[in-house]
Amino acid sequence: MSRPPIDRTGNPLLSVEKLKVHFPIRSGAFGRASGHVYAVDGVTFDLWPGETLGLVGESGCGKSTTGRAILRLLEPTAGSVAFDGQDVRALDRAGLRALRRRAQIVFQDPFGSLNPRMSVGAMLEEALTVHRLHESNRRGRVIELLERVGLREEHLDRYPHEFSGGQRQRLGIARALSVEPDFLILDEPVSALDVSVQAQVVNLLDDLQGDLGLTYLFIAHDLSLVEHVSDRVAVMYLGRIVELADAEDLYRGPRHPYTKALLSAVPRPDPIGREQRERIVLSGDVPSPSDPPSGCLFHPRCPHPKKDERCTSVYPITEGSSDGHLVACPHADS
Amino acid sequence: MSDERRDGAAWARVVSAVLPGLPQLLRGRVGSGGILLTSWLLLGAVFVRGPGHVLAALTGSWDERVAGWTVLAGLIAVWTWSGVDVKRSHEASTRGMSQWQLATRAFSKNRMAVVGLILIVLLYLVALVTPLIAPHHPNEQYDLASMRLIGLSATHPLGTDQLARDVLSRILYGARISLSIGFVAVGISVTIGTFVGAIAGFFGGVVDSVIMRFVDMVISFPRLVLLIAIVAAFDRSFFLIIIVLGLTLWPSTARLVRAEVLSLREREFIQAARALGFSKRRILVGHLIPNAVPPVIVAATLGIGNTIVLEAGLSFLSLGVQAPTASWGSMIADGRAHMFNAWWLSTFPGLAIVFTVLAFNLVGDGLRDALDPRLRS
Amino acid sequence: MSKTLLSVSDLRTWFHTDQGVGRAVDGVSFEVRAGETLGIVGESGCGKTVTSLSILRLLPEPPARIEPGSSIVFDGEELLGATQERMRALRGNEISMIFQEPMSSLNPVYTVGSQITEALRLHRKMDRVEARTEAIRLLGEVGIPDADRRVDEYPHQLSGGMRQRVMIAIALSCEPRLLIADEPTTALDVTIQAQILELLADLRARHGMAVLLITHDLGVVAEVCDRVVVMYAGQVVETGTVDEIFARPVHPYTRGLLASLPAVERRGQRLESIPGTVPNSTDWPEGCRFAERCSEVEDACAVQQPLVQLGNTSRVARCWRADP
Amino acid sequence: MTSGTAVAPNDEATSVTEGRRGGDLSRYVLRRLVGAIPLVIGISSIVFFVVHLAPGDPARLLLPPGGGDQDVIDQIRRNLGLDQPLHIQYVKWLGSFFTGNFGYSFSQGAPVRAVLANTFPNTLLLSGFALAVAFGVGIVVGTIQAVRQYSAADSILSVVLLFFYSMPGFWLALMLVLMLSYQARNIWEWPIWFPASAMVSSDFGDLSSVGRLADRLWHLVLPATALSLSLAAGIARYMRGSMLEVIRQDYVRTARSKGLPERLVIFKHALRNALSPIITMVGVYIPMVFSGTVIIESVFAWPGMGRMIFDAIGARDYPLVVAGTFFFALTVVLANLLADVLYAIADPRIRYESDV
Amino acid sequence: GGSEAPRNVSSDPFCQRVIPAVDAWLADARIAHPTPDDDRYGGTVVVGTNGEIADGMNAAVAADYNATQHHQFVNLMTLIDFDDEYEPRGYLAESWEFAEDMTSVTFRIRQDVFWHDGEQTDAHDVAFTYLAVTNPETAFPNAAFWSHYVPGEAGVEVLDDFTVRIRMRPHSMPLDPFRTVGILPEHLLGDVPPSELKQHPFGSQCPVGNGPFVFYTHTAQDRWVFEANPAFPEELGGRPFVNRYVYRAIPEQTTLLAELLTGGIDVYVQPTPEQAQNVLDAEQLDLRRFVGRSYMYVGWNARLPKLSDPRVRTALGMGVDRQSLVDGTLGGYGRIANSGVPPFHFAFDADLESPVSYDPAGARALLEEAGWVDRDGDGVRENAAGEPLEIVLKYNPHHLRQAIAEVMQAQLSEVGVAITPQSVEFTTLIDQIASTRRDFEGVVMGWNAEFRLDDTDLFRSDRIDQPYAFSGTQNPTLDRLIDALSTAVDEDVSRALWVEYQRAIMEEQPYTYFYFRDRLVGVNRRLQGVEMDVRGEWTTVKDWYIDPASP
Ligand SMILES: Nc1ncnc2c1ncn2[C@@H]1O[C@H](COP(=O)(O)OP(=O)(O)OP(=O)(O)O)[C@@H](O)[C@H]1O
Ligand SMILES: Nc1ncnc2c1ncn2[C@@H]1O[C@H](COP(=O)(O)OP(=O)(O)OP(=O)(O)O)[C@@H](O)[C@H]1O
Ligand SMILES: [Mg+2]
Ligand SMILES: [Mg+2]
Repeated sequence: MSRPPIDRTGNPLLSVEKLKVHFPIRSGAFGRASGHVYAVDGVTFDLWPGETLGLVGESGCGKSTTGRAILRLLEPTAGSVAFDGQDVRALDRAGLRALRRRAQIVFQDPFGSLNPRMSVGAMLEEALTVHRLHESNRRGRVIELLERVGLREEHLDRYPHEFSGGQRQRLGIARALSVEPDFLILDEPVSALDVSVQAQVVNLLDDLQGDLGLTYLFIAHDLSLVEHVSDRVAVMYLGRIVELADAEDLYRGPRHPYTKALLSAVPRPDPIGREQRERIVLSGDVPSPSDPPSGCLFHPRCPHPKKDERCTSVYPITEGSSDGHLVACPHADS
Repeated sequence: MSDERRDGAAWARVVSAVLPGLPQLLRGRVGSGGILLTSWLLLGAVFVRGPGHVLAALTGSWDERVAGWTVLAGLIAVWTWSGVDVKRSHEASTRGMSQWQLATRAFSKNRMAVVGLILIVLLYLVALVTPLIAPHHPNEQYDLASMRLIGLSATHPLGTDQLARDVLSRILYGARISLSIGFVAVGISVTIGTFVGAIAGFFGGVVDSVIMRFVDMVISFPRLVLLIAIVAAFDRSFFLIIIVLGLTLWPSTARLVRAEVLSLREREFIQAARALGFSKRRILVGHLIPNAVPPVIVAATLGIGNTIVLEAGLSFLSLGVQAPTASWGSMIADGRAHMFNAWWLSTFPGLAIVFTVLAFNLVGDGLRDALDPRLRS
Repeated sequence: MSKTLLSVSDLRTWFHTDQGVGRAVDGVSFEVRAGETLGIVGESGCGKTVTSLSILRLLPEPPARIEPGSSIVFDGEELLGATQERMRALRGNEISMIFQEPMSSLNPVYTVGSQITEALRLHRKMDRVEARTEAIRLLGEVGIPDADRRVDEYPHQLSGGMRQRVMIAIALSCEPRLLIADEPTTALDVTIQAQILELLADLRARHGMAVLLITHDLGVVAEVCDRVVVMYAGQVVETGTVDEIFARPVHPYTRGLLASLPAVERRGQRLESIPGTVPNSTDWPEGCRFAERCSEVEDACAVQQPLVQLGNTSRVARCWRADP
Repeated sequence: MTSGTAVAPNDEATSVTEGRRGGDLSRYVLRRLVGAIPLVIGISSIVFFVVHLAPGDPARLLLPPGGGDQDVIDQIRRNLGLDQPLHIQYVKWLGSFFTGNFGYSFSQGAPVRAVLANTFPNTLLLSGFALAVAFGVGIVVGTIQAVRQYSAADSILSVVLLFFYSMPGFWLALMLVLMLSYQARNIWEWPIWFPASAMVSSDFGDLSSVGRLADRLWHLVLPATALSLSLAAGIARYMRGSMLEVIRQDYVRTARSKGLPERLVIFKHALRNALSPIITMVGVYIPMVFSGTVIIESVFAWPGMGRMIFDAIGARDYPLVVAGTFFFALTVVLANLLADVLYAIADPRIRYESDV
Repeated sequence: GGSEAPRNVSSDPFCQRVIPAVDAWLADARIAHPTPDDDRYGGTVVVGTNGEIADGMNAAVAADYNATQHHQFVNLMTLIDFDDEYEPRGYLAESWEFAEDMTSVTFRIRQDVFWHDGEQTDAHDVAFTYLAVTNPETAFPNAAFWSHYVPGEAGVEVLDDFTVRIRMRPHSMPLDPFRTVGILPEHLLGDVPPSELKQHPFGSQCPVGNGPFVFYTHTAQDRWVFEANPAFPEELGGRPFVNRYVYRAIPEQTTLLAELLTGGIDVYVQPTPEQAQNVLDAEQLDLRRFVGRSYMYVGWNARLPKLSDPRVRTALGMGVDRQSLVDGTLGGYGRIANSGVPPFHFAFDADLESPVSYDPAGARALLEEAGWVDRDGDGVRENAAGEPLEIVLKYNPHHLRQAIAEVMQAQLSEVGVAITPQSVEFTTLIDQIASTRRDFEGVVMGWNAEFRLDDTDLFRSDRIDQPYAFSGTQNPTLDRLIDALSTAVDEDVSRALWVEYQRAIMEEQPYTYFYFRDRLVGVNRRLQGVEMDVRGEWTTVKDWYIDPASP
């Protein structure tokens, strides 16, 4: 099965522009904000129907925050999010409810994302009740959902702790699917799973996309997995997207020095070539998002030979080439 | 199901019909078996002691009616429950085990806690059927001049008090008062505490600040002042004591629940519920509170014990229940004047409190272990 | 071939709990040779950590119990019979260990310096000043800038990568002959993982110690190990050199694992996956423990099979279908 | 009335973040103190109105029962300033409060300030001592229980402590008097027995300074024991839980993996971590101890404030009640603050960023 | 001296001035009056009771029993006191003389009495004290003491430094107030406005008396400590035997008993009847027993229709076996009361037949007669309108009062009256009964009878709106007798009137009188010279001495 080409001529399903989410750090006698965590600081991308956009980056760079801000599980600080042409930030309560029928999220932690005191059946049925779906045959629909994600009717009366990690992740997906959304944010849906089980879930997601025509925002830090599932990939660093391109382009020819380092750091399950491979080992740690460096956020760790003082003062403009390959680095080689 | 097992089931059902709880006990389910069997034997004993008595009680005074019907209802309930339980445990269940069931199982493995639970069940049973088993009326005064402060004897197994009343009967009736005070007061405070704590934790921000400041104030507030003022301002009654005590435990419950809700609020299943467009009320009531309940149950169990002790403290300060009603606390407080020469007056109610509170604490500790998945494995 | 430093044979570590006996490690045998890096891979719960803790006898007993018949020989000395005294003398000195979670493995209330000097003062009998100097040196060696300032900081003031470096410094402080690293990079980002792996390789080269590297990341194994032990359900299913295992995996489980990794060549294709999940350690299936997930089962699999040496090589596998 | 459930360690006021400490501490303390002012004044004001709303006339109590004209009562009210409307009395009270002169206690016949100066230190001594004992015993017992989880020692200690925990405080106190004072001296003729009441012996003035100290301690034994036993049970239970959690932590395993002897592992690495949540319990226990003092001070005739407030409420001695509660509340607030500061000292991860 | 808790001296300026003066004088006095060579002198005696000396040593604003005892016998001096026949004799006053028409009394003051700061006590102090206690602004608590005396300047005249005359209307026992009210030092309190006397530090922080004991220290809620006054007049017995006298307040009676048994205190005032047995059982202890002054009763609110009929009130009394209470709860240490006339009183008549002896049948009959019949068979009587005879009986928490309430409930249910005991905090209770709302039906109370009995405040009709006339009965016979009694000077006349009065009271039954309780005192046998009677426990405190033979 190979991926069908995505039609990017129409309107994007999701359009995120200059999205910012800043968390105040409170202190002082009256809880004044004494600083901010610049968790997401100007993220822009579009997502077309049927497409999978991979979002990768190191821990704490703002991937989850981006995802949650899109669904307004967090209030964005600035920027705009348009879902199917509608401004998400302007939605009232009813509008939000409608949005949440169309856009759903699957979480990383297979243990924390299910209510331990609710049976699987009750959990899935609740969403249907709230949204008044399938009122005549809820149970049937619930069983259908279970089967859809590869579980069986007999699992209906069980509780989350009786399932393995992979099964729980399936349940999370079933719950997201229960409201029949068009768009799923997958926030590291398989990171917590073992490789053998990871593959099962990835395949399930793949099937669902094929069958239901879903659009995915796939958040992960496992680069090879993202490469496998995504049409396009965005690389985040410290709250910003530093590179966004077609998956193949990006993996074959990464242009941003950070992307390059990131890709080279991934251990390959291939002992034969290990001597030959050239690895860029970055020095230092990711800076704190509450105290980001000036200029290009990556400059303190950047190994690029052409790094100059401009990098330390001005944040580079994100430039795109004709093939839609966006890079935020003046020295990026095209 | 194999033949052998079916035979086993039939046999067990027969045994269960005669002595409910025994099959469970034989299978090693000490918890439910023990409770069923002891309640059966106890209620049976009351019935056998005087079937006429029980039947008369069914139409007697309010107190007696409660007792009589309790005996009957208890016998029927124990009998059916055991039967159903035996039957069910032989049917392979396709249903999953909920957290509650898991906890029950973990709990029933804890010997001390089960002993505590049996004790509590016994106590409540005794409290309910007291009119049928107490040898004397609790306020009946025998000859003041000759029957005061008589030591242990056949007619007064635990002696008589300063007004020539039967101590055993007063302890039995006192159980009703002390246990209900504990139970109801804790019920009130836990309800308030859970509600307040959940609201503070869930809504956060200003609501939280205001509520928690208030809770801080209540906690640092010298409770006694309030207590005395209330007791002084109103006519003393059983309900006043309950309300006064009910108002004491809630701040700590509120803190507990708030902390729990705060941590739950960040859990992904709550995020998922929000993402599914559930209303705040639904999330709070349907998802947050049920998950915050286990620590509350533990606190409540321990709280009942504490409240019984607290009531004793109030009695010491002459703020307890209205005489001649006996509560354990007031019995010790009244009996302390006779500590040197009528030791039984304060000792027996004292022991009753100690063992009751001990039982509640054992159960509370057991529940804590059973309800906390981290401690369960 | 260098000499055997550690030899584990037929290790069985069982957990005796209310829920039954969890046979977490159930007949594990392997050896670590001086100076080499041996990797242990396997899925979560297959007994990797229990194996490593068994070696240092750090498991809580009860519920854990190392069953009779097991043997762990370190440098000619049987550890399972050794006194606690002797074990303490070995721990942190001859054999040291790094754990998976850099966040929780350091005591939050003591400075990193004091946590490093502890072992130095205990095993190397240094005085306070010497130990501190040595601690600063060690921090420098593991690549922590400003070591003389960092030595007085608390763990929470360091990033995850730095904390793992501190753990490594502690482990290295007494120049152990064997370093057990239990998933040292799992909690870290790839770029930091690369730094740590590089550091470990570097230190190994300089100090000549043997490393027992536990991981579930086949990529990591391929990058840094000399030989690999593949574990499944408390047992070793396959052992061999890295090159052999990756090139010609014998056991169906190993093959499945490798196949389920996404790879550039297979982009756009479905991933191979191993159906089902790992059974519970309290009730391993009889016979081959992988049988119910194996695509190549046959009747013989109903019987527990032994570890078989493959040909004349050092490879062993636990599968009837593996050609000896 | 000294009992309570374990409460989660302070969930407020402290949060774990990276970064600055030290300099923040004094600012934090100041901020907390400033924040506590309205709290404490609020409590006192509520008490002021609550006790005034309770029925009863203090002036009438100053008359012998059976005698007295309404005129005399009215005159006493005038003399004591009780004839003024409540809001005027409140304003006056606030005024006297801010000048540090808490008014005149008519039941004690002395300025409130003098009465408090005499009794509050006694209560602090008793409760401080009891708290120290309770924490000492609780921590040691809890640690032993945790280290020997499920052993016979664990269960026996649990049951023994629970036994005391379950006893009504005054009953325990009276039992102590009966056993360790009367029985021990008169019946069993033990060489050691303890006085049933008071803070010092009658011949206190004749004693050497060492003798005086010993005499004070000798008198402290029974009340402090009565007050601390039930607390100790609660603390031990909490400590056991905390310790059990800590000894499962990775860093304890790390300490073992360095080859440290078990003693060091427990007492150096585990104990300090297990202690920090216990420290915050100080704040929870102080109000409990204060409630307990009402009873204990009565039984042991300890001239303290708990008993005095109780009597003062009975006498409707408004100034004394209000000032007494003010000091209790203030102590609670200060103790909470102290607990938080200690917590921060014990745990370097804490930084102050509360929004008190 | 020097054997007590460290002295805490109030920081009040008055005390700061006065205490050094006292110390200096005491030091001098000790030299001037060396302790006689007798081994009875010395030692410390500790008295324990369960109450504070709440009102302190300022006699002008104090009224409670413990306080007046200390004014009379410890720290202050009264003009006269009673001998053991209860006859007046001189104390601070050497002698006295009534005017022929009984409109004045002239006291001659001793010239050898000194205030403990060195000033001599003289007639001006007496005049000052009289002015202070009769001034309404002082709010002297026992204002009724002075109802027959001429208040203010007109009522007192200093004839010379040691002679003073006080004017009055003729009445019975005209010396009685001078036995109770201690004389105060004018040189210390003369400038204090009467309305501020209550708040003056003199009272409980640094009293300066002239009695046998000198104030040393007072710790609130703990103890009062006094030292022997070496300069106390020889004629009055001279210096007390003990060096120190300590008064300790121990609220819990079990603790008090334990202290007495373990030697922590020497005297335990008012052990419970049960504890008396323990005292008797302990060989080192001695139980003193004497007639008490207080009586316990149940007061009925006769303003309420259901209690307005004396027959009902009488029946309520007849339904209760009071003797069983005396035998039971008092352990026999007491006797039934039929009126407020106490057994020690000259007018007490033990043979007086009371209508309320225990007679349930009689009670039933009386209730039927008054129209209360159990009409619906529920065991409780109703009147014609169907209102049941249910009475709430209030009491403040005290074991003996609670016992009365509980016993009444149990025994009256036998005669068809439903009593509901209701415990009310003391201050609230006083408020409920004494305020004009009269919010009660029945109340268990106790009064303290003085030597000079006067029930005016309780029963006289014109006092009906005064606080303590709470029973609300209005009986012209009683009014007449009360008036006659208060002015009857002759004892025989008086006695006859008293008998009549007691009859009238028994008929009216505003109260159901229960019993006079004996005073009990546990005394350590090492303490000698202890004489106690109805005058009080402290009557002979200056003659107490510690048995030299005791260990
Ligand atoms: N509620 C919050 N309040 C304050 N800071 C927050 C909050 N949520 C996230 N952050 C901070 O925002 C930054 C981005 O967090 P985010 O969870 O989006 O990262 P991520 O890329 O998803 O990381 P991971 O891979 O670990 O999931 C982090 O530094 C985090 O600490
Ligand atoms: N203290 C314990 N009590 C009971 N069972 C335990 C205990 N510790 C581990 N086990 C069981 O032993 C088995 C092996 O655990 P182990 O930690 O060795 O797995 P692992 O291979 O290290 O997995 P991971 O990759 O998740 O670290 C698991 O099934 C686990 O449930
Ligand atoms: Mg994330
Ligand atoms: Mg592991």
